[in-house]
Amino acid sequence: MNTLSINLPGLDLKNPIMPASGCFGFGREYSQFYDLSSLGAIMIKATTAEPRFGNPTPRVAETSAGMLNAIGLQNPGLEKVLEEELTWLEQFDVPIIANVAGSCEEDYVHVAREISKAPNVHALELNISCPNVKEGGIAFGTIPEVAREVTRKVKQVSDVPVYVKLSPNVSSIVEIAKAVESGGADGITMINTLLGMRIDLRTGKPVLANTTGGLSGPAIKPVALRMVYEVNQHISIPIIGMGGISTAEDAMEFIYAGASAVAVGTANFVDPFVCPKIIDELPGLLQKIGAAHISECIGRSWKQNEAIANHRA
Amino acid sequence: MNTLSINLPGLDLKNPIMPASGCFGFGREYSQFYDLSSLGAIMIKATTAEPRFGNPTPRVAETSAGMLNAIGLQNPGLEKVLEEELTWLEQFDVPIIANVAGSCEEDYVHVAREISKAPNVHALELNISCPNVKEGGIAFGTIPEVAREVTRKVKQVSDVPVYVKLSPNVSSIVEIAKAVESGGADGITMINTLLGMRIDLRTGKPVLANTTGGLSGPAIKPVALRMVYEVNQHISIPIIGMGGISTAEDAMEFIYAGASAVAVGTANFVDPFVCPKIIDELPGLLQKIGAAHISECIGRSWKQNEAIANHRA
Amino acid sequence: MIKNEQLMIVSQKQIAESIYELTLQGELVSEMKQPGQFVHLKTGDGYEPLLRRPISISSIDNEKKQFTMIYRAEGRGTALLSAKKEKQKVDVLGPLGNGFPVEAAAEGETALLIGGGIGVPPLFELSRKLTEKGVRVIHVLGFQTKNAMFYEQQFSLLGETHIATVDGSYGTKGLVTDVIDNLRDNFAAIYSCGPTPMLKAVQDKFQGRDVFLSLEERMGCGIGACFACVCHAAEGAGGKSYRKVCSDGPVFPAGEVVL
Amino acid sequence: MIKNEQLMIVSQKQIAESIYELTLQGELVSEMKQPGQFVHLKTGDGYEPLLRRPISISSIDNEKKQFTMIYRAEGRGTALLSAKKEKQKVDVLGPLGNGFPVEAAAEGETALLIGGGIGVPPLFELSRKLTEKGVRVIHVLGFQTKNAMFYEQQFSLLGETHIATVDGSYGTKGLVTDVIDNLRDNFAAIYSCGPTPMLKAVQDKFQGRDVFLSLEERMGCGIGACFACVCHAAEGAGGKSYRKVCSDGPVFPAGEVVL
Ligand SMILES: Cc1cc2nc3c(=O)[nH]c(=O)nc-3n(C[C@H](O)[C@H](O)[C@H](O)COP(=O)(O)OP(=O)(O)OC[C@H]3O[C@@H](n4cnc5c(N)ncnc54)[C@H](O)[C@@H]3O)c2cc1C
Ligand SMILES: Cc1cc2nc3c(=O)[nH]c(=O)nc-3n(C[C@H](O)[C@H](O)[C@H](O)COP(=O)(O)OP(=O)(O)OC[C@H]3O[C@@H](n4cnc5c(N)ncnc54)[C@H](O)[C@@H]3O)c2cc1C
Ligand SMILES: Cc1cc2nc3c(=O)[nH]c(=O)nc-3n(C[C@H](O)[C@H](O)[C@H](O)COP(=O)(O)O)c2cc1C
Ligand SMILES: Cc1cc2nc3c(=O)[nH]c(=O)nc-3n(C[C@H](O)[C@H](O)[C@H](O)COP(=O)(O)O)c2cc1C
Ligand code: FES
Ligand code: FES
Repeated sequence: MNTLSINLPGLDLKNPIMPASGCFGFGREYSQFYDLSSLGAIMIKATTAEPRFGNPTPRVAETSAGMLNAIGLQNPGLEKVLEEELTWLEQFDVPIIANVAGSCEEDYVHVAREISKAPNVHALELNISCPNVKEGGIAFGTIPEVAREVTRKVKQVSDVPVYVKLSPNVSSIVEIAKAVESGGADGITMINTLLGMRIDLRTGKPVLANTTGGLSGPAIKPVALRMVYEVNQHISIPIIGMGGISTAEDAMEFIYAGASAVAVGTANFVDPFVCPKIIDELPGLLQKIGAAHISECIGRSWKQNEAIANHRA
Repeated sequence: MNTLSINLPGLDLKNPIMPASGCFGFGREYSQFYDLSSLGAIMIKATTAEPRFGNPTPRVAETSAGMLNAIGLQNPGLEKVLEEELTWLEQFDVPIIANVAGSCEEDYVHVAREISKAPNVHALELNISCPNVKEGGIAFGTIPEVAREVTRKVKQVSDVPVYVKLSPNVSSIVEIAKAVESGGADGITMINTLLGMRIDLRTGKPVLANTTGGLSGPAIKPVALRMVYEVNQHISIPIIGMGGISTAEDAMEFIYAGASAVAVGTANFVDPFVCPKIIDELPGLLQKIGAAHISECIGRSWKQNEAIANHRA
Repeated sequence: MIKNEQLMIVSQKQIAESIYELTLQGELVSEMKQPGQFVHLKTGDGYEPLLRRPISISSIDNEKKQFTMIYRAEGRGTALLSAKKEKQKVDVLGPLGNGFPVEAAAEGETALLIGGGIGVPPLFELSRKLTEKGVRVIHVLGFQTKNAMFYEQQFSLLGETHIATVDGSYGTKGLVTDVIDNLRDNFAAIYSCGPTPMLKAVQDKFQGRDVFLSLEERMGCGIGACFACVCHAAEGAGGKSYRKVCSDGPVFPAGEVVL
Repeated sequence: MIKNEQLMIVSQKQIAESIYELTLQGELVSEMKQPGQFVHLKTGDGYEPLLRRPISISSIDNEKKQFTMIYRAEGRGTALLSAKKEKQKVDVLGPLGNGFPVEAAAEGETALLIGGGIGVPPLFELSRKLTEKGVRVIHVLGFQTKNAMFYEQQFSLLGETHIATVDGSYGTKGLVTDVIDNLRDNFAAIYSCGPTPMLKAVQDKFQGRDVFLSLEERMGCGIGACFACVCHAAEGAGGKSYRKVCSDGPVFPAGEVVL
């Protein structure tokens, strides 16, 4: 029996581990290291209607247990992603989650409609939370009504289930989650990066050419976990959790918090084998925890609390 | 010449370094290690009208390059703080910034009125951003109008300048900053902790008894810096910056970002001598940077950019 | 006085499964006054792990300016500590807290020392100090299993020593309380350190006697400044009165705090 | 093929002010094909520093399965690397990128190798490979000051070597360009690695010639997946075409990318 399989809208996952968007390109580089078919799924790099060069360099900076990036959604554009990247990915037995970005509603709708037709795209991830593009992006992710509307519009045209990726840079992530759920989202992916910056004392200027960037890596894990924990208690659609995951234990913490599956981002840069390593270690961890199947662990941290609360009451 | 002196509303600082509220008690413990008169100022532990026990333990948990706390504003209450702690602190030649907390507007007003009368309290720090108390606190810090109102009310009764401490757990910290500025705040202190959590896989439950807690330490530095940088460009009152400061270089990054002075929190737990160490190192750093006085460095990162932008235009 | 000093590692030995004995040397040792105090150690160089780790002092050699700790390598901090070698330095903050009152038992009287697992170490220096002044000591030490046991011989040299293991692989099968129930001596003082349920059992069993309990709590500063390690005091209405484990404790007379 | 392996430190030596020479041994060495490639090193155990550090390969010994790097200990990562000792392991990802084309110069022809500061190291293996096949090499190496200079002798053994120091403490006072202006040879190929202003000067000076430039950029993954290290390609309208320094470079023919 596969103790790691998880079924989510549009996604039959062999296991709950997938690389996060933007941290795995379109898979080509990591295919040198291992068979991509071993992954639960792949979240490919954000795709926009037109090719984008992104921001000037330097685009990355290191911070304590984290990194900042301001790539600016560089990608070869919808046409090339469809023709070259997704076609190439068809050789692997792995569902693709296409990360869709744009600077206005029409962009999202257009890319979503087209990319959802690709045979190996099993779900969309609506990126309404990229902190590194000025012309929109982030606004979609911080205003509940705007987030609901773009979700609704994309749902109308998408051939596959739609997950919406939430920004942590908000006063109440639960509100946004509820809004996109009411807009028809099939699932939530969270979190995107926290907005941060660094200053170079030698030059006196921000390290990143873009001034600010998105903070990722172990440093943000406690914030991500808290948000998954909160959101999971207020919505009924599933969550794919991410933010600083580097080990099987980290992944399990997210699942305990309420994620049905998890994505690994920055850790791929540190250890290119991190995803298969986590997949290999999960069965042993399940045994240690005393769970027969990974699905038993979803939301255990608060469901347990709830059980206790009910018991006391 | 003292190259480190800074004048802020109510505060003649020998140097821009002070321990952050809640990370230094009322100074007694650290007075074993060095003369408190060497500090720029002291931000004392949050004071509420009545004594508070705070949250159940465990109240702290470690994270990558950070820590979570859920102390819950434990303090001996206004009366004892006035009689025992502030009186004891009078032996030192150091301005005290009194951190004021409450669960409703009247609480803030009451504590502010009374504590601002203490002779060594030179400024108040309105704590509208504690993430660890359920009955209000945080709400004051996330809704602009509420933040403005409590600021206005406190200003009316306070004998000394009022600084307002901002929460980073908001969609737009600039909006809150503008609101408290328009409410009459004399300065801003930022940031309080990011809301986070950890789960213990052995018990399956959150590590903190309070479930969630405030994330502090080096992990949050990039977020804090970004916020200081943003806020400084939109308000004209001074900022006391904090969040992960552990070295003189960290302090200088905040000053470059736009802080007029900085506070050191979590780092005191790691190295009890961290504040005097930073104070000792600053003059050398100033020299290396080529600045004659610390005040030249305030906001240098964006003022430089602005100068460049103006030059180009 | 509390000091912060880089102390040199004189020796580091594994003495049981995951259990290490670490001896350090430095000036700070001369500040150590009382058995049951602890130190706060920085186990890594950078920000990870960030916080210090509280570890009890298990023996003091004032002449050589050395002291010893016994600890379990469990999480990241203690694992890093266990990887350190002779001649390397360790950043120590201490001595911290208030320890066991040796004066509670007089020459010729008998004291009972009850330790559980990683709560055993501070009892060793206590036992040495008690026997030095002529107190008869009886030790009851509990461990999970034989492989996790340590210092049986060292304690035996100081006085009668009973061992209990949870799995029965050595000594009495069960908990320390199973051993205590069979002791018939008249104890002038009872000292205990270990898991809270054990401390509770000890407190209940020896009601109205001179019992001293050493508590454990997650710590931030270790010196009394952060309010992380607070426990409820038994006295006072409304539950607002408290003690800090780091600076008021870690040792409290039974009945002073709520367990 | 790119591999990820724990390589053993054969030697670590300081060879100039803040400059270290580090030799590692392991299977991964057999994958190194071209001078100018680099490796991506993990310099600490935990999450701090988090990212790998890109360092050029400065010489390869295929027989012994060893390779050498020369680096400046500057920030936290390289400082940690410099503290590592013989017999310890280093986590290496590599070899990465595309290096210098040795085939651009034929036997009997002359090649010019221009290096600045910490851009000098990859030229050493290049020079060895060129001289091996009978190419005459001329080195022009620039350093900040005499104390930061390294490998003058090693380069001299392979061919004519000119040194420039910014402060004039050794060789020609000034930049490498000041030396180059006086060279009258006919170069079949020009190779350069160093700060961008230097590369620009080299590109301008040798317009229309076979020039190969090694670029530096902040990196995330080092393998082409994250788009951190991108630079504009010279061709293509709208500025949307690009090259990745890590996987398309770090060496590019002059004119291929915008400097
Ligand atoms: C006063 C006192 C004396 C102690 N004496 C000893 C001793 O002599 N020998 C020994 O082996 N252990 C002792 N402990 C427990 C020891 O502090 C923990 O085992 C240790 O901190 C765990 O660190 P880690 O890096 O292994 O675990 P991690 O899981 O990495 O620790 C994460 C965080 O939790 C804290 N933590 C985890 N477990 C405990 C615990 N049981 N108590 C307090 N904080 C904890 C850590 O300090 C750290 O801040 C003592 C604790 C206290 C409070
Ligand atoms: C292809 C390539 C080859 C290189 N070869 C060498 C070499 O042979 N010898 C050598 O001494 N240096 C070389 N460098 C530069 C070297 O990577 C940096 O000096 C090093 O990463 C700085 O790390 P740190 O820990 O000292 O600095 P930190 O300031 O701690 O670094 C913080 C972050 O910035 C990055 N960074 C800082 N400076 C640079 C830089 N100049 N280039 C790229 N990233 C940087 C780091 O990798 C890290 O991610 C090379 C760089 C590249 C891109
Ligand atoms: C270099 C880089 C590029 C990223 N690009 C994207 C992107 O294109 N689309 C997106 O939705 N998220 C992007 N992200 C965010 C990640 O998918 C992920 O949400 C975030 O990094 C947190 O996870 P981590 O801490 O595991 O990296 C990017 C992150 C990094 C570090
Ligand atoms: C244990 C602890 C207790 C704190 N208590 C308070 C408090 O009472 N009032 C307050 O305004 N901030 C409190 N803070 C927040 C700090 O003052 C500071 O804003 C925050 O920790 C970020 O700075 P740092 O990263 O340097 O710690 C507390 C922080 C910690 C870690
Ligand atoms: S650990 Fe800070 S008060 Fe005890
Ligand atoms: S460093 Fe990731 S693409 Fe070059």
